[in-house]
Amino acid sequence: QGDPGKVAISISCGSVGIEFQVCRTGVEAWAKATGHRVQLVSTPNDSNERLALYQQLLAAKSGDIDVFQIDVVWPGILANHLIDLREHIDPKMLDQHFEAIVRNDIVDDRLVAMPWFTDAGLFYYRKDLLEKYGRPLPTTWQEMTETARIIQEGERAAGNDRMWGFVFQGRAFEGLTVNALEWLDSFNAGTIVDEDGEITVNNPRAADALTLAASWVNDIAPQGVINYSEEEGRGVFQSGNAVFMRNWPYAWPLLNAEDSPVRGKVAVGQLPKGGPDGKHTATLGGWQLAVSKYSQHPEVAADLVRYLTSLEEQKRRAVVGGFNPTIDALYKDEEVLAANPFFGDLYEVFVNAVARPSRVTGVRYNQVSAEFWNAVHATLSGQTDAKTSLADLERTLDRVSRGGRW
Amino acid sequence: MRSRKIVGRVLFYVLVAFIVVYTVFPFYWAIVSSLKAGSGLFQVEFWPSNPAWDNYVGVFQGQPFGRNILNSVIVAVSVVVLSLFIAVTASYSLGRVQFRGRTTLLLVVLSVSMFPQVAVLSGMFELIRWLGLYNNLLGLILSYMIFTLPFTVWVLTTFMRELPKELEEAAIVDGASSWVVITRVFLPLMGPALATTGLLAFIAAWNEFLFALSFTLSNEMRTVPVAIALITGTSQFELPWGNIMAASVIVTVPLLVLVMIFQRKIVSGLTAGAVKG
Amino acid sequence: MADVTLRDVRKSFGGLEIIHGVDLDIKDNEFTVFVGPSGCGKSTLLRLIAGLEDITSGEMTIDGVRVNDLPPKERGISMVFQSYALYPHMTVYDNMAFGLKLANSGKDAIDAKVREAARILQIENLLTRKPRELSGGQRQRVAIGRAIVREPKVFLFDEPLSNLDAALRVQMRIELAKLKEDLNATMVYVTHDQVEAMTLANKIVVLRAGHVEQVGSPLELYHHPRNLFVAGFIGSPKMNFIETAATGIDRDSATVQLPGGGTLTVPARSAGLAPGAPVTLGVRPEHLVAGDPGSGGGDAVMDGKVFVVERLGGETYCHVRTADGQSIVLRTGGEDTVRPGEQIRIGIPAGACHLFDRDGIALDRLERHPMADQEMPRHAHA
Amino acid sequence: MADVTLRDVRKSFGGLEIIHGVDLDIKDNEFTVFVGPSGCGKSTLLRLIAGLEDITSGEMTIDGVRVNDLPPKERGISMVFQSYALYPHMTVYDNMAFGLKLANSGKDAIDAKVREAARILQIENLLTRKPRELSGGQRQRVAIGRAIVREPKVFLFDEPLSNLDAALRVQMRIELAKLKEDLNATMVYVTHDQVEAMTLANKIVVLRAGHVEQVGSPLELYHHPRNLFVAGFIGSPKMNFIETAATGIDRDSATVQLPGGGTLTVPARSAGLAPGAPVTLGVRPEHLVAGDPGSGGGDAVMDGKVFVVERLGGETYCHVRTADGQSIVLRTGGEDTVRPGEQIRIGIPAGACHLFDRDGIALDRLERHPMADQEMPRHAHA
Amino acid sequence: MTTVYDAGRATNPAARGGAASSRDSLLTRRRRRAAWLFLAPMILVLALVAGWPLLRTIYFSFTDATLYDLEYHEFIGLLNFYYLAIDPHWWRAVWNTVFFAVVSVSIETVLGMIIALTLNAHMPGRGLLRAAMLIPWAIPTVVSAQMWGWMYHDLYGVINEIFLFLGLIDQPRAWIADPALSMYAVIAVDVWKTTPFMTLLILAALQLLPGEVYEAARVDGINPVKVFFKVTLPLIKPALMVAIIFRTLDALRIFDLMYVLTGNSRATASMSVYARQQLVDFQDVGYGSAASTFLFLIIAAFTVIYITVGKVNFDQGGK
Ligand SMILES: Nc1ncnc2c1ncn2[C@@H]1O[C@H](COP(=O)(O)OP(=O)(O)OP(=O)(O)O)[C@@H](O)[C@H]1O
Ligand SMILES: Nc1ncnc2c1ncn2[C@@H]1O[C@H](COP(=O)(O)OP(=O)(O)OP(=O)(O)O)[C@@H](O)[C@H]1O
Ligand SMILES: [Mg+2]
Ligand SMILES: [Mg+2]
Repeated sequence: QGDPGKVAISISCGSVGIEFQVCRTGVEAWAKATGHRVQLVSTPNDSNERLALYQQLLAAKSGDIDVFQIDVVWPGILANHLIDLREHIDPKMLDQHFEAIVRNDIVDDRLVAMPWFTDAGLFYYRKDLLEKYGRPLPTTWQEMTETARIIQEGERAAGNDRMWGFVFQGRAFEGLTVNALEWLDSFNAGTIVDEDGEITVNNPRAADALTLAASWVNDIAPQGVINYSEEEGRGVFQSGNAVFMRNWPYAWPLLNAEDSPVRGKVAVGQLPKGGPDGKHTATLGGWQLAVSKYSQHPEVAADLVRYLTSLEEQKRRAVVGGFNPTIDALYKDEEVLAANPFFGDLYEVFVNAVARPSRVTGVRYNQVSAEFWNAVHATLSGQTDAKTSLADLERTLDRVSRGGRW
Repeated sequence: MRSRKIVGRVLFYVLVAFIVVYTVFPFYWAIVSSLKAGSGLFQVEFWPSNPAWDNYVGVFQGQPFGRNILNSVIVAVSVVVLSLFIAVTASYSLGRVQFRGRTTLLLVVLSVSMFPQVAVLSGMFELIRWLGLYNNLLGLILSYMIFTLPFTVWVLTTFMRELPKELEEAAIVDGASSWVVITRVFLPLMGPALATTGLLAFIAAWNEFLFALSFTLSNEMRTVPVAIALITGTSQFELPWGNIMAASVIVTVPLLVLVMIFQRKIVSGLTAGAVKG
Repeated sequence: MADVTLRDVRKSFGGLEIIHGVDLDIKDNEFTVFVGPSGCGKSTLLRLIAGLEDITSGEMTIDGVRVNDLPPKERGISMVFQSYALYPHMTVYDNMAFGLKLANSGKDAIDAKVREAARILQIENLLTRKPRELSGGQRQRVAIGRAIVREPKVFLFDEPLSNLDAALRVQMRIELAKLKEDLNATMVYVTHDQVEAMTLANKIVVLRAGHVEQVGSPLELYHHPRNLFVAGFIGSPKMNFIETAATGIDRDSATVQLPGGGTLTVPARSAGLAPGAPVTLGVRPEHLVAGDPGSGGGDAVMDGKVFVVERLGGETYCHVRTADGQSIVLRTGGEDTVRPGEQIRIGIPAGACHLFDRDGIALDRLERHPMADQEMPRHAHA
Repeated sequence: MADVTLRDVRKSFGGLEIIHGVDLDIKDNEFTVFVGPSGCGKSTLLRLIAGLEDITSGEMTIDGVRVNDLPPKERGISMVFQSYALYPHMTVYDNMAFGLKLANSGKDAIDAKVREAARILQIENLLTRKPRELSGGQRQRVAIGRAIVREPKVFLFDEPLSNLDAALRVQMRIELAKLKEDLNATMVYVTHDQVEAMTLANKIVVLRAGHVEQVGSPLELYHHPRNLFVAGFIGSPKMNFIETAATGIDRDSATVQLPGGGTLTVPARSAGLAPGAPVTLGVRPEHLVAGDPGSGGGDAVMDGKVFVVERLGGETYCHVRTADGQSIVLRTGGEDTVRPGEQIRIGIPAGACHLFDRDGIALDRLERHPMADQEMPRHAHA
Repeated sequence: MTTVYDAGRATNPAARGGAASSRDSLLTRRRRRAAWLFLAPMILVLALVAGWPLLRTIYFSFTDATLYDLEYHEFIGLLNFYYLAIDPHWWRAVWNTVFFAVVSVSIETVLGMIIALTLNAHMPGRGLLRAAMLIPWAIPTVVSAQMWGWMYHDLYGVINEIFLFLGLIDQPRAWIADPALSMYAVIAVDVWKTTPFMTLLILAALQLLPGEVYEAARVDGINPVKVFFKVTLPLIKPALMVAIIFRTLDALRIFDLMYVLTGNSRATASMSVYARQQLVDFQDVGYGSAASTFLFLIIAAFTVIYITVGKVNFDQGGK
């Protein structure tokens, strides 16, 4: 059926909620414009599950999905199965995007994905409580620790015995890699594996960072934090039981929802530095669009990718869905800023977000990340001290990488 | 004398009460939680003060949950029918005919029922792909055979063995072939046995997770356990406990109804099967 | 001409021989009963005839046709099982019709046959019931009805009455006997019940441990048991056995010592006996005569002391200890007032005595009992 | 003084009354047997005495003590179950010792008791075996042994012999009788076997549907059954019942019509009978006398046609159809040559006859049978 | 073997498979042919879904195959097994699994026994109680893991609430996050979930016990506790052993409970979780297959021990 030359493209872009809606609208607009048909394949939302699925599919050389929405850490893992988009994308268009992200999407000099939207760790805090206790916004983790403790104790004394200082993602999963990487990098301790594939994680600054983080558990952070993913932490924070939270931008609209107990009491800023010499760091998150090598219609699929990652579409998504654009220009756009006031302030955060070492570790990234989060988790849960974990980790990574050769 | 008896009775019923609370409470809690909306979920309340159905509505809006249930039903029913069909004939041979290799076969069946699923995961994945059944309910139905079939064969074999020998002999004297004996004499008698094994196989298939997770692709093809495990809220990071609890209640209720109906038979079924097996 | 012959039929289960070369001729229209202690192979033999077990070696014919390799349904037999083995999920009608349906008989023919059998067995009003709604006796009848409709050449019964209670058993026994007259078919019947065997059989086959011990009419077995085993097995209460020795040997008689000192000369072909050889004197409780000490009856007397008296009302079993400590049972009338502890004198009629040599083989009695060899009709033809 | 009394004892299961007010006196040292058709409540009654079931209403004493609320172990009873109920995983010794051990008897005392019981039962060589290594009869003995060691005041038996084969049953029956003499205890015994009841009991209790029909000595029941049910239940073959009418009524006799036209005057207290009232004439097969037509015996004769002859060897059951189509059984000797189809004349001794009114209640016979009322000893004391 | 039937009867093993075929009658041969015909679908399906994948897995365990490119792999001998042997995480998983199996099966056995005895007692509402007891069993593992995950929640979890109320703990605990607690938390869920099954098996065994034996014990005046230990326990031991072994085998391959409740956390990861992580998350089919094979071997060894020690008789059932 349909016109000859008009084909059906299937795309996976989220599966539920606003993400799915926004994607569908965009895709349908493209379909209307081009006359092609598009089918949306919904996939698991858990990124681990989604990756496993993609891998199975791609390993099977299945053309079931033409366009994949891939995580920022996956280009290295999936590169072999994706086409080089350079042939389809105007270089000028590419230049609009954050450079860091574009670099992340280039594997072996092939542009395997296009940036679609970005994410970075944000520092949420209770401005009402800071005010109440007359504390400034902490700029270092150490300050944060102190402030958190003061407010926590104060609040508890005042009757809220469930009050905690800080919540983050401490569960043994990818999110912990993200959190811990922020700590390490803010202490200038590198990003586990450097650009050249050297394993850098075992250094004293990293140990300091982890030691500090471990000290939070059961002090300013509930013990359960080491099994929290994003939602559990948000639950605590949103019910008014935490002063600080590390989370993604998605939490913003939720925290300010109608029935949110902390509506209007929350502000958002950059994550603290690792001491006075450290830097503000956020780990880069976000999603890209890529086209499968096994697609029947790579040209058409690439066109869809071009459309969805274009400035117009990203703007629409930012306004409608609060998705962070990957295009610099949009952070100065009136309409975008009206919908998302903190975009302007946090532009720096998004631009300077630090990438996980996924490109250099390639297909082994998953394993590296798992080893890393497990090492961090062991430290957080007090099973081993930071030094030992890091030393162990270095050895393990050495083995995984076959001596750093990845 | 009397008072000691009464004390004994009381202690006994306290024990009974404890057992009931222990077994039922988690499910009760799931129901209660599923009836709490929004932030109410984060308050510990043993009785939902203002029950709301939002979560139940939400389950069906967030994902194709109706479709997931349908998938589960299709898969579980097909698995039950298919494995019972294969198992009835096989168990006749294994239970009532003496032939060389019978013990070996029984041994194989027994050991297959003990395979860890991961041990066959990759091979099964290849097989499914090769048969073109990836992301297809047929693939699930086929792969579920690995655990329902040995189990049904095993239980039905013990049942078959228990059926009176004279009955078959009477039929043979009446001129019945083995096929006729199975279909017209034994099958009507195995109603309870088939119900029990069928139910157990149904539960196993309905609850299966690993294969369902690995061999389906799209949300439309998922079965309920996977759908629940992967349930998400309106954005990527939200974990909607209310929805999960609602979904849990929804998928559990049919099973509970089945179990209630068949509870007596389950015990007697096991009497003939599992314990002896 | 539905006679059944077995020639050196053997049967092993997993290397263990259970039936050790049985030769048997079952004549057309004969009612043959297999008896023997539990586990002697009665059922096995019956099942070999039915074709439910394969014979390990030997030769079997039914109606002149070698059936060794024929499946049951082609042997022209039908079988009634101890447990009846009715199909629980079918009505009485369907139970009876099942075999015919499988044989693709016409619907009308089936109906006619089933109704005829139901009429014979007086179960016409039960045809729509399920087996579980029937009493034991009714089930039994249905099982027989299922056998009848097949119009077999040979009926096989495996302890068909053993699950019924005493009263019903008596009734069904009589009905079976009548059925036999009506159907005019060859019947082979397994039982462990004395009375059934004696009252139903034209021919009794006594089995022991897979061997045929004796074949003959009921009264032949009763009056001329071939060995100790058959003598002890047939008759109730059991025949008394007195261990003793032959003192005087003649060609046609032997004189044996009795406990307490007396002697008895038993008319039997004793040629093979050595003087002084140990023999067993057998005499049935109903043939002994009780009297006061000093009185006497029969051809010799034996004194003893009564130690147990069992009064059944219509008859009395009197257990007596002889001088040498052997125990003997007398059957006397219901009015007998003998008391435990009394000394009594037992009269032994020589003509009712049996003699067995040291191997337990009976010495031929001098005279055949008049009823032993003639066919004794039991039923008035309707 | 271990007598057991029941006063209006009732038992309901879930609202349904199974035992309807039983009054019973079981005397010390008495052997009481419960008989009755299946499901009449024999076992239930026994279990009420054991305390395994609670009585719903009424009063029960053992040895003078009210036991309504006592648990089994405090009633001084022990019980032998039909299935023996041996502990499968314990040796014979442990089976017997188990109850004692838990009662904290001394080790030596236990040992002595167990060995004594084993000696009595002749199972000394089996003490180390497990139940599954025993034959049926041996298991039975162990079960009894387990009951003996408790030295109970009352022994309860529920069909203890029903799982044994015929020969063993006879043997165990005699041993039980002996045991009774040795132990000198009160025994209550349930059976459905005629012979066991007649030969073991001092007192038979006939139950029907939860009611006691008659209590009495075996011969009292045999000679003076109180009603049709007891008359038909006790005695084998069963008593013949002839439906007829009383033509002449006297105070001490009634004249009844016989099939074929004759009359018979039966000595019985007939005062309550109306002339022409329907009565049932009962006469036992062993009391009828067979003769040629024309001859006769007894006080009246009846002609009939033999339709079935069952020859058991030592005796013969002759089934006769009377002129009005009723069926009558005669017991005759083993040598009887009567043939089916023959006409025979049956002599009826008036003194052996029973009369029952339209409600089935027996009219008192004029003379008590001499053996009915005296205690008939059965065993010579050792 | 010329027996047409064997239903229920033990046959002499010496004769099995002998050279009896020529003597077999038509009926026997016909039956045997039918038997194989009836078995064919089962054999086919099992070969397909069990035999083939298992062989593949074993094969892969000697290669360096990866999920993103299954076809190109090299044979690397026992290298995967060597890596497995030196991986402390693997041994941690082995230990987790064994610990989990032993502890949970023990608790389930004791608890199942208690509940089964309760259910076996005569009392009003027994059917209802039995139905209530079956609830956890009917709930899908994934669902129950979610339910318990929610109950375990360190801040909103009802368990903390109840335990605090009862004074069992003085501050909320992170039941599934704390590595010191998480294994016990997992075990508690498993106990809750599978005790009903154990109960069912034991109940079935109890119902097969001869009732008269208990009456004999009552007449003997033996107190119920002694009766349990001296009579009931020895009598149901065979059935209990079978139940325990079945449950142990099941526990050794536990996957979904841990996966849903605690993810890949090393504190609780079982062998199956480990193997799947390698296979799917890390794409290392060779290595993951080696772990799977190893798991399979452990279970197979256990099965063999069970069959030989338990003397499973295929004609009589497990005795
Ligand atoms: N299928 C079989 N396999 C092995 N042995 C068997 C089989 N069938 C019967 N036997 C053995 O053969 C012997 C004879 O058994 P059969 O059933 O013929 O005895 P029976 O005379 O009918 O005994 P009963 O009176 O108890 O029914 C027994 O020892 C029995 O154990
Ligand atoms: N626990 C029970 N609950 C309900 N009804 C019962 C129970 N026990 C016995 N009955 C009923 O009570 C009646 C008498 O049973 P009982 O076992 O005493 O009979 P019985 O005379 O011993 O019969 P049998 O000779 O068959 O052993 C039967 O109808 C039986 O169904
Ligand atoms: Mg038999
Ligand atoms: Mg009874």
